[in-house]
Amino acid sequence: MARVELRALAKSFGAVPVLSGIDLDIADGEFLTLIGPSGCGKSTLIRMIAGLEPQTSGSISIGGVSIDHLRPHERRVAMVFQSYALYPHMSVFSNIALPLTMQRLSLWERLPLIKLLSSRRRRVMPEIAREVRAIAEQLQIEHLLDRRPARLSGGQRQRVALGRAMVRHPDVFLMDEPLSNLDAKLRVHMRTELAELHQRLKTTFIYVTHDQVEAMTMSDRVAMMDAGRILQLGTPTELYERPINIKVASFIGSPAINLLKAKVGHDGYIELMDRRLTLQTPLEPGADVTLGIRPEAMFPASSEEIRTGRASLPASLRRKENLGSEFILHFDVAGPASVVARVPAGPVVQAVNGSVELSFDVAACHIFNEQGERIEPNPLDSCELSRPRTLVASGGGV
Amino acid sequence: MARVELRALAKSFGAVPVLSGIDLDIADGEFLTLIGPSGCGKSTLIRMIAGLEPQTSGSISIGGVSIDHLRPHERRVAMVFQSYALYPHMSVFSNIALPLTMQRLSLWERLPLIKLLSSRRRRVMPEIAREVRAIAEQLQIEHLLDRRPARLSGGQRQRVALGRAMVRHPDVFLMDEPLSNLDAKLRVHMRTELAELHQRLKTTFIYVTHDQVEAMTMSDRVAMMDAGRILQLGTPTELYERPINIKVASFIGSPAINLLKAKVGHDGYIELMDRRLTLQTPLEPGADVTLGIRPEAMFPASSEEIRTGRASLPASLRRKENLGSEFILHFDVAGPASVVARVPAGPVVQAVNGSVELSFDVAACHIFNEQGERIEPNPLDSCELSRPRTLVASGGGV
Amino acid sequence: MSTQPLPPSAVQTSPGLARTRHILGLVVTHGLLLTGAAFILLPFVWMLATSIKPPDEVFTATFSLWPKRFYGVENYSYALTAAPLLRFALNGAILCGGILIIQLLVAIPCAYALAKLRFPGRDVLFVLVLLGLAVPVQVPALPLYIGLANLGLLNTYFSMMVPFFLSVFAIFLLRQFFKSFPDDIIHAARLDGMSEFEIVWRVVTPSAWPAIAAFSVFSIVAHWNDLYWPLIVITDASLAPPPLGMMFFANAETGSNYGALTAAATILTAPLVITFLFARRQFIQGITMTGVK
Amino acid sequence: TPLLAETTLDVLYPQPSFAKFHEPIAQEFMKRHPDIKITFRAPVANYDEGHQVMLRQTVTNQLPDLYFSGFHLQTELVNALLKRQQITEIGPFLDAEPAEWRSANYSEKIIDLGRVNGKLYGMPVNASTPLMYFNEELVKKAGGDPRKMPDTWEGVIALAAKIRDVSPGVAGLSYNVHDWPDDWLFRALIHQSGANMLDASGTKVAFGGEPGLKALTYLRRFVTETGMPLIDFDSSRQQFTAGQTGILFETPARLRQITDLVGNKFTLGTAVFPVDDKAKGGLPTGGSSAVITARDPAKQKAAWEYVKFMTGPEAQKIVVEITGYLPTNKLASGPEFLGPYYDANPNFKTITYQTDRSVPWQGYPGGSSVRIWRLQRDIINGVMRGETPPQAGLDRLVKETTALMQ
Amino acid sequence: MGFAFPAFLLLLVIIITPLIVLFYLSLTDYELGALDFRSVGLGNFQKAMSDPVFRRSLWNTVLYVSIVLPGAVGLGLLVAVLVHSRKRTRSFYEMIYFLPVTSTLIAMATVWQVLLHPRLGPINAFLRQIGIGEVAFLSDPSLALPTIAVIGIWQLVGFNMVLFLAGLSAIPKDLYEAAEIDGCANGIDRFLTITWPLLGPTTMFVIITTSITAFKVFDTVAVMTRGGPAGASEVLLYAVYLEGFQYFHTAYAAALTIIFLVFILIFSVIQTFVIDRRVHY
Ligand SMILES: Nc1ncnc2c1ncn2[C@@H]1O[C@H](COP(=O)(O)OP(=O)(O)OP(=O)(O)O)[C@@H](O)[C@H]1O
Ligand SMILES: Nc1ncnc2c1ncn2[C@@H]1O[C@H](COP(=O)(O)OP(=O)(O)OP(=O)(O)O)[C@@H](O)[C@H]1O
Ligand SMILES: [Mg+2]
Ligand SMILES: [Mg+2]
Repeated sequence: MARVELRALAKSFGAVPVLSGIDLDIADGEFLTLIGPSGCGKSTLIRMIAGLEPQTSGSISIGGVSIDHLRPHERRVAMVFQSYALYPHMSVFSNIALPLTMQRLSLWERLPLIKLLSSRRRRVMPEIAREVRAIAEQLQIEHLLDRRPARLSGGQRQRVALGRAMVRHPDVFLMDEPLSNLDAKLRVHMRTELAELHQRLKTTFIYVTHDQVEAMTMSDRVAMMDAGRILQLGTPTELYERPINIKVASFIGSPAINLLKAKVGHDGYIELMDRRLTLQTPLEPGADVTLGIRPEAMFPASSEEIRTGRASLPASLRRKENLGSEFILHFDVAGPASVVARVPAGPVVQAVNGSVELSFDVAACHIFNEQGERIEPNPLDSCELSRPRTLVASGGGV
Repeated sequence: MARVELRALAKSFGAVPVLSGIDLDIADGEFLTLIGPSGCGKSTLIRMIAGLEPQTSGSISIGGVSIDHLRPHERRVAMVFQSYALYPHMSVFSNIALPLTMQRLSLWERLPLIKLLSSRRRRVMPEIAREVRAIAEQLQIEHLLDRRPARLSGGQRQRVALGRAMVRHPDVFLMDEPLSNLDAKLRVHMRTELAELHQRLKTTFIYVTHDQVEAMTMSDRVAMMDAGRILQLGTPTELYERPINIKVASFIGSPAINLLKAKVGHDGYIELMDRRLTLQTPLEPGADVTLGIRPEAMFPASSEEIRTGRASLPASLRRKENLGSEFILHFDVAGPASVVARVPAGPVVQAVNGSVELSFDVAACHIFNEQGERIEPNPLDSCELSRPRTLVASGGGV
Repeated sequence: MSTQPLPPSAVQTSPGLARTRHILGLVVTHGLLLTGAAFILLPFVWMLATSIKPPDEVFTATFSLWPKRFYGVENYSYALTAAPLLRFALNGAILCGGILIIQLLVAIPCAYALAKLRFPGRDVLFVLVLLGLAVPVQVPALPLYIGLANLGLLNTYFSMMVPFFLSVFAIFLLRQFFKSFPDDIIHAARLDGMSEFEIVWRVVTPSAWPAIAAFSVFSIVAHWNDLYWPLIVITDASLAPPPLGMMFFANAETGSNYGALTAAATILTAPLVITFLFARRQFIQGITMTGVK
Repeated sequence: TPLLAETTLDVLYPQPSFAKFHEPIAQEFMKRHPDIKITFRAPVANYDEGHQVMLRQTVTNQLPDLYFSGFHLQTELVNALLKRQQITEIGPFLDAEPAEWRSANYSEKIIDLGRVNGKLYGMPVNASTPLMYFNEELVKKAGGDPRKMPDTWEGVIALAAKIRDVSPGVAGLSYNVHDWPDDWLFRALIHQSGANMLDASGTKVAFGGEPGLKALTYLRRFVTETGMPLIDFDSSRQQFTAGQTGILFETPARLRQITDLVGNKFTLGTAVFPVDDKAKGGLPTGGSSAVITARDPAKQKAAWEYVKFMTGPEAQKIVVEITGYLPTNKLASGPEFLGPYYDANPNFKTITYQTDRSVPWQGYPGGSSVRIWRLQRDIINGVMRGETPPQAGLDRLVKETTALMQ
Repeated sequence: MGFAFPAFLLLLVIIITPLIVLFYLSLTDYELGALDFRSVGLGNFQKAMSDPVFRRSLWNTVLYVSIVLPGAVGLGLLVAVLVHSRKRTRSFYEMIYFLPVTSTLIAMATVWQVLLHPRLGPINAFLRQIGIGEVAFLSDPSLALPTIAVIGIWQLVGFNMVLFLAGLSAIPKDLYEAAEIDGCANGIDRFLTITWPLLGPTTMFVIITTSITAFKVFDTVAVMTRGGPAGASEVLLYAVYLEGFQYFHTAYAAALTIIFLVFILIFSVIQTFVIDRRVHY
């Protein structure tokens, strides 16, 4: 019903291309997140869907019907802006009621003074008020209806903006970084609220953010954009576990994935700092590759014995960050490069110091070729499983 | 030498008290962080130390000498502002050089035009330039010296602000939320840089933030403030592991600590949702207590068998947030209340669904009395250790 | 990285010195401001003093502020009765009000279009607007006069107002203000179904009222005191705005009653002073927000 | 006896303060002529502005029905209006009136003031010649006799010098020619010596010789010998009313105002304007004349009625009492009208003693009178300041005036 | 766009068409009231260039602007800086300094004449007391224009003060604090380091509006000195007024108007350039 289809959508500002060849199908009721670095065109894309910016070419349809020629308010979409874009001079009530009055009253019935003459207005307004109140109740802002936006906190404004979007019962919710103006605590909280709202409404959500945590936690699917194109489209887990290139890999995950230069050895095995890993690729021997290892996949080797399928690196601790529940460990490794490991708090990590062996699961390594594209390792045959052990230098430890 | 002592410091704006009875000793070379919710007086305190705001009563001394009557630039402190407060019309070089020219040149030698006549100026300026360059090199901003602040990125501005503070070789660095204007990625990066700078300079740092991660990761000690008082002063680990009251406990840690209402049973043991825990307190039987359990201390019981010293709660899963490396699980429990658990990613957590038993380590519980103050449990004698087992309902699981 | 000692020349502040410096600063600041204020006020003091003096005390060999014979009642009642001063004030109000309303009605949409809409010829229009900023009324006066005469519109309120209907200053000021108005709100309004017309009047304008207040002060002050143009187009005394009315007193050829003249001036200046008093806060805030900074 | 249907006359006069006599006169007139309604346009600031307004309105056809033109601008106005046939000759109306009435009311000399190119276009409504005002106390202190003020310029200069000497800080006299908006005061100094501005042909400057030099020399001596301050005329008058000037030369139209401003500070006296050539000496006549610009015959007729009333003795009485002007009606000074007033206010009567010296004040040919005076004034100013010697100044005056008359 | 249309129409009717008419007239020998006229090409402009009266008025205007501009801008800035730091007395001073902006010139001209009266005025009384003696401010040819300029400053200071106050309140407070910590201990240092450079755009705006206003000076001259003494205060617009309305040389006045406009437009162009791309730090 409210399936959104973008076909070969492109946009240029003057001669500058900003978006090109965007093809995207968003299922009815799906929560799709657009993520990407600043300036990659996320806002432009979402504004094109809203009709606020005309596309240069391509087409957009909602529910199977092309909406290219429709004006913004005819598109049955609602948008929540980063700045909330509440009308500063209107009460919360009027802010939420506005889309309805626009829809249901004629121009005459909205004009100052003249509006007082309309009897239809007197009939319609209570209806609108009822609907506004219902929405406000859902969002728990009934007590704020008489206030001006200036007198609301960030989270409350956020909710009013949501209310204004919800009151129209749109087919599609568009949200452009709706949480980025909130402080960290509130952001975490509103994240949950939004996700629950989606579950309740079961409407299509298109959500823009550049915060990967938001993208990961709320979305059914995530589209990672860069320089006006979609790099990867998939579930959060897919993006985290199988990033198709270095950009996606390093954008998603915090602390960011560790990227280490490595080489393909003569037998196709990857050599990292002269240590051979149990990873074989179809690449030419001698090719440069980049290994991506997530911080949580690494830990000081002394903390557990080095097991099958693991490898290790000599590293020296530069800094320990205590997050209470866990530690972020910053290491220097040969390269020179720096590597970050994320380790649960505990007596072992407290003791880490100086030079250590950093152990990691070879199977958790992501391999990228020189162009930064993901390379799947060759499946290991059983005999390979035992060989690498000799290659792993046994850990120095604390 | 640059030990900072605050004695009975108080401040009111008009009749409104903003700070009261602040006593604080900051050792030479220490990195002390002031943390607390918005409006608690952190900025006011740091501005009083800088001399930008006169105190109402009490005294401040640096290096054992009272500085109450000194004007800001005589106090040998440097300040980094949240907004950086770079002079927008000056080049980076001039921004950094300004404190030195102010110090070393007389008014005449600084006046436009007239300054050109001074021969001393011609002698002093190259010296200053040398020092500025040295600082810029340390901060890796030599190539930016000719630019205006408007043409710098957030992180570069941040560094220039640091340079301007460093060039004076102050006894004390004061920083008022220096990272809060940066985006999440850069904030993580600059956090490390600041911590390393401190290690290198070994100067006293007084650092204001309301971000608990910053406070935890960088500081030697943290002073948690609320409503114009210091609630707790200690190392990050102390604050995390032994918060002296509910406020501190819930401010520090993310996701926030789970707080559950409980009661002291007739024999002094704490009863949580009618389950008796192996926790005994000196409180009166029947007293209300609050149990604080960190999200990482909880996990769905089915994922491991319930062991000695652990307890569990019946809960039903509301929402799963996938962070890639780990999951945040939101549960509803009787109360009605909601509880958050933080669990490493893995097949087990993927499977969690519906009603589960949430297991947690009883020793990791924080107990707070009705006034919200921390209560230490009575030490358990060995025989107690076995008893509770019968009280723990064995988990339902998936 | 050793810390260097402060240069020996730096004299450190002692507690006493800090106080002295503070007091000295206050004395200098207020000294300067009061001196300037005295210069500014001098004419007004003379005006007020004269307005309560009998004619034979206006010019005396030695200047005195307070009259020997208090003549304020006579002067003010003369000022109010000899010429229809209140009528002039009313004319002034009609004139200023009419001009202001049309100026805003014309300038607001134009400023909005210049600030927020893309249309061909926008830059040309803006350059023309800036050109208009430099043209004093004296310049187009004669052609306008002849044009109005041919239309038979001389000697009406309309003819007094028409050259000022377009305030390029208002367009300039409001354009600066609208530029800083968040695009998002305009987008939200479009999504909510508002027409551009409604966006201008229902969304953008209400938030611009400090700027509008600021402009209103400028406009009212200028047109309340304008003499040049009404003098040309008005031949009916009952339409005369305040300064034209003032001429009934200020005329040089015969009995200038200085007492009544200054009384009238005082009465006619008062509304402006009061206007400014009320709009003062918005005035300065409004200018600040228009980016004239 | 309404022989006309209701007629409305649209009247424009300069000098807003003249409302004080225009309004009551119009009221009185309308009482007597219920069929004619007088409406006033907003008065214009002065004669110059009025002149501009009239010229603008010739272009736009907005002329009033009746206008009061300053004598010095009358010629130019009439010529400009004639070009477009927008003015009505008054002569025929006057000629149609009974001869005895005419001679009883008007002296031909006064009527001549309204002639342009030999035809009567303006009916003189008020007239003035420059008047001497003085401060009796200062005069007495200097040994002068307030009832016998000097009537020659040498005498005046001597007295004024005395006044200055005995009362430090006080100016002896003030003769504001250097600042006057028109050449009235300058003409006065030329005419009083029996000379004229232009020769009989009306095309050549005639003051170039002795009369001009004498005038300029007097002017310079006012400054050097009597301490005349070179300030603007408003300031001069203010200084006089403050008792800081001995003798002031001014228009009689200000007599009422100056009397009020002086109040009881000192005794104000007036005396006739000194004339060196008692036989031929004349004085330029300022003031205004009524000019009929109505196009409709009925209105023209009504306008003439109004002009007649305006120049009649009752109206002139009002004008004189309110201003101090010389009445243009012979009967007005008589015992029925102004007689008692003059007896009670001898200062107001002085002006009548110089009625006979009135000579017309006509502009220069070429339509540049205003500009010529501005130029002359600058030169005279220089002479008075001592920047230019009188002879050199005179030469320039003649040269520049001649040049602009083309 | 429809929105700009009313404004554009008015611009056309009120400014552009009259300007075109004016330009056309400037190429003829039209005199007000004349029935016919003919084209004289650029004759009026040539005449203006060699007309000593016009050249004097041009010079007087430049002199006037060169006094009023630094005076009104400098004092406006000084007052604004001093007033800005006041808390309780701020509105008091703002009110006082703004008074001249609201006053009616017709009345004020008379008042100034009396105040400046060499014999009776309080200012001269004061000068006599301190032994300087009487100064004929408005009647001495060398002083008349400067005196008018001082009155011009008096009228403008309050206006500029308000603009500067607006500029000052836009300067972030923490810059001053940073400067204080960096050693800008006194007012002069703070002014030179922060206030002055950051007020740059405001100052530009004020300078341009002030110079346009100063170029347009007419009322004070017309009411107080009528161009005198001896033409010492005859300024451009007054010369235009004399030519156009006193001498009725309409065409010549039109030519002078065009020259005047060209002069003033140079400033507008600067305005377009500087204000719109204003010194964005
Ligand atoms: N009106 C415009 N005219 C010209 N270029 C524009 C315009 N709007 C956006 N752009 C350019 O288009 C590109 C994409 O902008 P967009 O706002 O969509 O980025 P974004 O992904 O939303 O970034 P952010 O995360 O910073 O909001 C940017 O390079 C921007 O400079
Ligand atoms: N100049 C002032 N006048 C009056 N009250 C003030 C002033 N400055 C601060 N306050 C009040 O003092 C209290 C503490 O302010 P402060 O700025 O120190 O808070 P903070 O802890 O820095 O908060 P934040 O985290 O939001 O920066 C606040 O309640 C604030 O309203
Ligand atoms: Mg965006
Ligand atoms: Mg703060």
